[in-house]
Amino acid sequence: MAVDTMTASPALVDETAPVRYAKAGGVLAALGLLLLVIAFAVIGGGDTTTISFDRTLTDVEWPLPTTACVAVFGAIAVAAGAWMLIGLPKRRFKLVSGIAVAAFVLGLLFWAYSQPGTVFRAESILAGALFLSLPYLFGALSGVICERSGVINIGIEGQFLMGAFTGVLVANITGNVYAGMAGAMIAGLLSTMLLALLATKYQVNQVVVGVILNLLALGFTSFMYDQLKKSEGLNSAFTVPTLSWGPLADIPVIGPVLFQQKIFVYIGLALVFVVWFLLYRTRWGLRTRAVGEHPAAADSMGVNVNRLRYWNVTLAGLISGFGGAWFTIANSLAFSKNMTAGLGFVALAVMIVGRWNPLGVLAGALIFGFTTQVARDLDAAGGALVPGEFLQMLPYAVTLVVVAGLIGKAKAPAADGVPYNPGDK
Amino acid sequence: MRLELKGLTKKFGSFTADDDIDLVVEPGQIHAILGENGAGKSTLMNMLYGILTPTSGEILIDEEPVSFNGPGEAIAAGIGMVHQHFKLVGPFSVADNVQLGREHATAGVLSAKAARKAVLDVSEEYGLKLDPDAICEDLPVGVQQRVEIVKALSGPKTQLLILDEPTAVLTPAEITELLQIMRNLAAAGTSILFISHKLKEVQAVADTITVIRRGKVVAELEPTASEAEMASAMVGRAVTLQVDKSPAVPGEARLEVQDLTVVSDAGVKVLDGLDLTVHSGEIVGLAGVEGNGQTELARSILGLIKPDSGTIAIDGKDVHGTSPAARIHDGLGYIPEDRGRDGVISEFSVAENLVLNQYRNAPFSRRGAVNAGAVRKQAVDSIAEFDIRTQSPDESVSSLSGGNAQKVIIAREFSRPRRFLVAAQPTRGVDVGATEFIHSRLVAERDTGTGVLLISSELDEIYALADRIAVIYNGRIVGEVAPDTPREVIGRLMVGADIAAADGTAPAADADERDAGESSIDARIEDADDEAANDEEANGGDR
Amino acid sequence: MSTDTQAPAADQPDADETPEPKPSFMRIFGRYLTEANSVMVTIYSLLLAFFIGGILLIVSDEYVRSTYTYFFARPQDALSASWYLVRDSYIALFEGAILNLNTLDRFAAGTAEFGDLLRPLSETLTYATPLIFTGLAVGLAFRAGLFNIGAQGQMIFGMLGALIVGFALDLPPVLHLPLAVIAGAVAGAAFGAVPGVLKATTGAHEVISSIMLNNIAALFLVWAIGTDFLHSETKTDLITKPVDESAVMPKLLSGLGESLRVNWALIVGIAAAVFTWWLLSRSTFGFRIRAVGFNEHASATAGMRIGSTYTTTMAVAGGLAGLAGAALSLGVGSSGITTNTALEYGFDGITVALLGRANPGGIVAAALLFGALKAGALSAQPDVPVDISTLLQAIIVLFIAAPALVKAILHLRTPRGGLVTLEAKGW
Amino acid sequence: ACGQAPSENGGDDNADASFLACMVTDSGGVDDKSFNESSWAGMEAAAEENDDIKVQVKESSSETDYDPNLQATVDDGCNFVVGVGGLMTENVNTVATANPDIPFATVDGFSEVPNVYSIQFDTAQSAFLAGYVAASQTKTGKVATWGGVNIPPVTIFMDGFAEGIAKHNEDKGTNVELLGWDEAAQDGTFINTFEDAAAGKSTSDTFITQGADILFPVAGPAGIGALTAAAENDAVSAIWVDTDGFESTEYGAEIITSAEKGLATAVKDSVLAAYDAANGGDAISGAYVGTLANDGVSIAPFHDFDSAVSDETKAELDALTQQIIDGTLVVESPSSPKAQ
Ligand SMILES: Nc1ncnc2c1ncn2[C@@H]1O[C@H](COP(=O)(O)OP(=O)(O)OP(=O)(O)O)[C@@H](O)[C@H]1O
Ligand SMILES: Nc1ncnc2c1ncn2[C@@H]1O[C@H](COP(=O)(O)OP(=O)(O)OP(=O)(O)O)[C@@H](O)[C@H]1O
Ligand SMILES: [Mg+2]
Ligand SMILES: [Mg+2]
Repeated sequence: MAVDTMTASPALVDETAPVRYAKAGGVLAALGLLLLVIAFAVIGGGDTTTISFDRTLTDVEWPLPTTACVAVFGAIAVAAGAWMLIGLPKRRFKLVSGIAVAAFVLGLLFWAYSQPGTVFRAESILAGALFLSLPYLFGALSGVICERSGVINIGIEGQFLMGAFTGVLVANITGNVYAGMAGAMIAGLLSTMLLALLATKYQVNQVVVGVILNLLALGFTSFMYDQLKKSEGLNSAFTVPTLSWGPLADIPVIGPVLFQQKIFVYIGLALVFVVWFLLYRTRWGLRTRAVGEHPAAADSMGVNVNRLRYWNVTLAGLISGFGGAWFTIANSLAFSKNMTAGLGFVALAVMIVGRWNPLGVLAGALIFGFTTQVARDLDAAGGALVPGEFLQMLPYAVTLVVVAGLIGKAKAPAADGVPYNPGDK
Repeated sequence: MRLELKGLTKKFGSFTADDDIDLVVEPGQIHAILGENGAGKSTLMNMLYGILTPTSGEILIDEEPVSFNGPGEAIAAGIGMVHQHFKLVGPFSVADNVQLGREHATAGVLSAKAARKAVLDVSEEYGLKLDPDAICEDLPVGVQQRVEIVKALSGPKTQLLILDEPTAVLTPAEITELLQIMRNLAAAGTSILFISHKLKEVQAVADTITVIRRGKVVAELEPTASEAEMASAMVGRAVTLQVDKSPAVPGEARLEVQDLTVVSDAGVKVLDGLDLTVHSGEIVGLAGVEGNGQTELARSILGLIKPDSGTIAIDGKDVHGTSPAARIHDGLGYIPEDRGRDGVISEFSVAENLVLNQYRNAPFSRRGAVNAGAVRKQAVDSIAEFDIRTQSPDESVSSLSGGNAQKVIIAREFSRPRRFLVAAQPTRGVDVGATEFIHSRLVAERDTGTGVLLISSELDEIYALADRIAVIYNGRIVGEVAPDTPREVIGRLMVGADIAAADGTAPAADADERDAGESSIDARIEDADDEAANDEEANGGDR
Repeated sequence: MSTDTQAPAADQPDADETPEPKPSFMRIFGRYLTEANSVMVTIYSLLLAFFIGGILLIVSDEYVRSTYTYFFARPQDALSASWYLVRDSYIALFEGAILNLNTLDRFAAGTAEFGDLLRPLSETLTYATPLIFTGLAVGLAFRAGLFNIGAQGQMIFGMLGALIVGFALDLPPVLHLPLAVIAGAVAGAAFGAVPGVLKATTGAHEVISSIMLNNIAALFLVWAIGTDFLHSETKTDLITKPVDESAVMPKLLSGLGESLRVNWALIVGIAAAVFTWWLLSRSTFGFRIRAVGFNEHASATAGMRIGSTYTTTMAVAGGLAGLAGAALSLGVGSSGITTNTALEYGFDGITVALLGRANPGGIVAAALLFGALKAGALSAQPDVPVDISTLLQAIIVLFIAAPALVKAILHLRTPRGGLVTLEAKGW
Repeated sequence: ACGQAPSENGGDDNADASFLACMVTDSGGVDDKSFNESSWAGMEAAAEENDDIKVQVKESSSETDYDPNLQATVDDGCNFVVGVGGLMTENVNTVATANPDIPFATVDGFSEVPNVYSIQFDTAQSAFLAGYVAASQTKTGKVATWGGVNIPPVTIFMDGFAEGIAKHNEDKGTNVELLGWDEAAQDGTFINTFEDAAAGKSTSDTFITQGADILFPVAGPAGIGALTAAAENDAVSAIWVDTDGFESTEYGAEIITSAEKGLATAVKDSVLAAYDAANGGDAISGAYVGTLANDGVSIAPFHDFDSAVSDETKAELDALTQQIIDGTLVVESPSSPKAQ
């Protein structure tokens, strides 16, 4: 080994040496086998799965033999599982498990879309999935900033509600939908500011504050909703236009998915990269992560822990508040009581699935958006293999499988949720 | 920098941690602070470094009174501190840890290159070798300590360096290295405040010594003072530093480890075919640089880790597949190395901690309920027997000093029948008085016929207690030697030399051994210098 | 030098105690009132919450608001209107939750029966009952360091379990009711154990898994109610069959009036609280729960099995939440359950557990308070907006959770032991 | 609060009124854009018409709130109590039996208790006409319906809608396909909530991508999601339920027509009748079933779509209405009121 002496123990971990992943490998191999069984025992030989690019190449449809396709996906998953059981290089693990999960999901999709009357409208489904992933994305990104700074933000649901409500209200008052979006952000900011204040200055348990803020936001918006109804035109729906990027929008698949969406989509995607860059490439990010991992270390280097936490949490509210505007403005809806329907909590799950990393959060949010969209599509297509309620469980079930089977113990920032009390100052 | 403290006092509520402390550190002076656990040393340093605000009193730097509102200001004033408890962000790289708080950034965007270079510059300058890209939590504690020192020396010119127990986790070679660095720094004009419980180090390096007891300065000593003098000044009574022990009378095997292999989650063999036997009535000292598999061995014996291959027999019985609870029940005693994490539940009371691994046994439990009376009685007895300084059995362990918390663990393990004991770092961070007590208990334990595996990174402790010394390196026992084997031989084994090569140096080592016997710290440091050279190889070696 | 065995802290002179040699009782009492101890913080939190609630009431009332438009011309109008509004609103809440003064008059006049007087209390207890169980379910898990956000789903399964035994078996009451209750607990426990098992075996975080399981349970309930097995034979709405008479929770005060709905589920709830208290503070299992909750590493080192502790604790918590479900489907929902029967009792359990500081006694008290707010709000509508009750709950817990805030607002003194804050672990 | 508007509107306006009419909502609250809201509108209309009537409402969050709410109306001295929702019928019966002097009404439920007046609607009839319109207006040959929850008050609309489409296909030889509801299987697409308009929107979008150009949401407020989806797609329009969506929503421009259920009128009439009874008139009793014949159900005017709907279609609708009224055409749904 290298003589560069003190590098010491990291050299212990050989990234290329094969490592056995018994649990994940077993799960994936089993899932693959399940697909194979389905392919040959359940699916009829003559079944086809039809795929269409419904927005660009509207005339073309591809009927594919279901059995063969599902079998191939099954085989891929089995192979990946087997590789993990034998042992594969550590740095390949993520890639291989990603491929295997994707193969499994595709296999199920091919099966589901082999029912008569169903067509996998790839472009609409993917575009819809991206749009549906947004609330999770905004909520989870806000959570990432808070929790990277060591403050648990369980109040995302409440910030959503405040944002959704205020967004519509401000848009109505000003008559400008963009002012509404700004209003939603400010509302999110104000509600996280309360969290920040209680969590830093008053050292209140953060989980407790989050639960309370949710309750407070629910009570407040419901109450105000009733107040608003007394006056006309304070809770009317506002819409943002869908941006179409000219000829780019006609590119198959990519066009409808990426170049024909509402501004929320672009802001969401941009935020993922902005937050990632800020966290990992800037002074602010370094200090933020330090404060979330080991506040005493940051403090001992002259970083004002509670002040940084305070401002980070407060600013994260801009994002979750904006996520609230998705419910109303992006969906062209007026506010209604409890309209966020628990998605703020799911966003928390997405944050954990994404391992407190903006890129992971994007992946997690997309999984949710995609499964939700597919479930709705299949339910709407009728003749589903399973009752609609079970289809609607799909996103939650998928998350359970992903979290339990593959991700396992996600490691939160070490000081997440621990109030920092610097001596007695 | 000349530092002067005038009447510095710190109260926590009604408790006075530091009481009217006067102290002067001259430029270029190495000023050692001695004191029992909880004497108020760290509190004093934290006030100097701006982490705590003094209740009253003055801090003068170069005759100017200062008051720091946070460590940032202390750093700016030229004070650097290595904390007793590491202040490293685990998942960060070395470079990021060093630049935290004074980042190399343009317009807020970090420059990884500049940060890396800054670390390399400092390591070059002081001979503290570090890989700036290594992730801190993956580094052995010794290297982490080095990162702390580099941190303290980076940034604005450090004129006063505070070292709060920097040597507690270092190997002898690393200690020698550190002491040399301190001397160099002092020679270059840096003032140093140095806290340690290891009196030899203090003798070796300090220019002057201040002893604190219960928050008050009780003595100013010269470095020529004997260890016994220092120790009695610290605890306020005479202390015997020598452990009295008769020759061991080993009996049947109590621990037999054969071909034990443990593969870590990351896929690395942390234990690699380890063989070890401990008999009743003997203390086997397991020497080795930390991170060579000691932790995994201890945890495997307890049953917290399932070995990938090999067998462990305790008291002649293969324990494969039995739970830790069953092993504990069958007479396995276990003193974990990380007291706060594995040893005690700090929110629990002293009494509860004393029955933590026996609460289900009679008389502490009756038909599914905890028998509070029995628990309390046990606590009262243990507190008296083990001299645990607590206000009541119901006080939570979090309010005990480290040494007393350790006594709770000792008391718990020693107050029930046991056949075999694993004692990992039993006196880490514990003051001399408590160390003396724990050592004598360990020997007494051996004398009742228990087999003891003593895992310690302090060779002094191993020499003081062990009847036989096994050296672990890279997850393997690389040599088993008699307790009179010279330090140098063990030192070489610890860094991976094979036993023959280590023995080859025996004649030279004999001489050293005589020196060591006379407690000549300088001689020790000389021979440790040799080890340092080997140690570097060890760290770089492919384990 | 002599050996001194006393703890260092013991011989420190106590700075605070020296000046007042013999404080009078009034002095001590006055001091107590102005101190941020946990009793006073609770009282002040309630007062502050009602104060803020009062402001909201004023703001929400069109007429009172209008009096403020000419506040500077005739302030007495605005002030008296505000006072009457707030007073009447809180009296209405009180009447709905504790004692209806009208009924009292009627009782005095002989036109109402004693049972009528008890009705508000009976409603309070009725609404408090499920909250006792779900509060315990969350609180118990808190003590093991687990955040059981899944009480809602566990309760739904408990509801279904009790319901199925309640209508599908034909048994004498002495057997039927207990069996149905047990079925509810078992169903809740089985569902609650899932996040525990997942955490123990794969490390999956219980917060994620229980959020997912809540959603799954809610959807499962919709589906289940629609199945032929469960769906009501007489009604077309989405409602299940009723449970048999032999499995219905008998009313506690049926002798005093039919409309007194409070039933034996309350007794079961109090028994569950006592059991939980015993479990946590007296049993060896509770010792293990608390040990693991504080420090799982040290617990593992002491031979406790962490995974099994998580699983068992979650199962017991799920069982408690399942009892909440049984209380509903065998009690107020015995004529058939719908997708709404479970309301948000599971989520409210989180707030109750926090307010009760994860202590069984505190949880019962908190459940009673929330039950009173619910019953009061229900009965006080339409004069008092229903959402006021949610807001009041949130504000009360907010202040109780943040004693430092109450202390700062009211300039209270720090008590000797320091401020008592709520405990709950994060991730 | 608006839900509690009576204290301001009904209550304050007619503060000295002698007759107090009370309503207890089903879960969902008084602003559910569905039967609670319509019933309340009827209550308010009655107060509007007669100064001697004041009205108030109590909201239920679940069926466990029915009893205390009904009891509270009795305690408050209400002179007439309307319980909304078939689920409440039994509870209304119990309270009514205990208070034989007070008249009660149950909306969407049938009761045999003498002092309980039943108000029911055969909305399959109006939905039938709506389905016929939809089939005549679709360009893509696909129309879609989806529901809040699979319960009779919802599926009765879907059944009628499906039959209307089938009638059009049969009479006019078209081949219009209905997505989202299988009448024979009594199963279809439900979002399992009446509140989540965002879910309604995305379900609607899904149907649109599947080719539907007319949406028929039967989901209370969540149905707004279909209207916004229609608003965002030029070629897509919608048909509303319960009330005339042109009046009650902001999306009049998207709404071809509405399958109306004359709840408000029926409730208003019942309140007025109860008032008369209290002042010496005949006691109200028995059961009311709203049909096309008694104008209890109807389809709303076409408003903006008036020119889009051909005169031929309008004539056919009139004829169909007549056939239904005189019984030559029977629109049947398993969920139709089974009263009498
Ligand atoms: N923040 C605090 N609040 C209350 N008491 C404290 C606090 N910090 C330290 N103490 C107490 O002050 C005393 C001095 O602690 P300090 O850490 O300074 O001891 P020390 O001399 O450094 O001991 P050791 O050798 O174990 O490191 C101890 O009794 C400790 O319990
Ligand atoms: N106090 C004890 N004395 C002897 N053996 C014990 C003791 N405690 C545990 N064991 C042993 O440890 C193993 C684990 O048993 P234990 O009774 O602790 O299970 P547990 O953790 O209580 O399980 P569960 O939580 O499922 O009830 C058993 O083999 C048992 O014999
Ligand atoms: Mg210290
Ligand atoms: Mg349109």
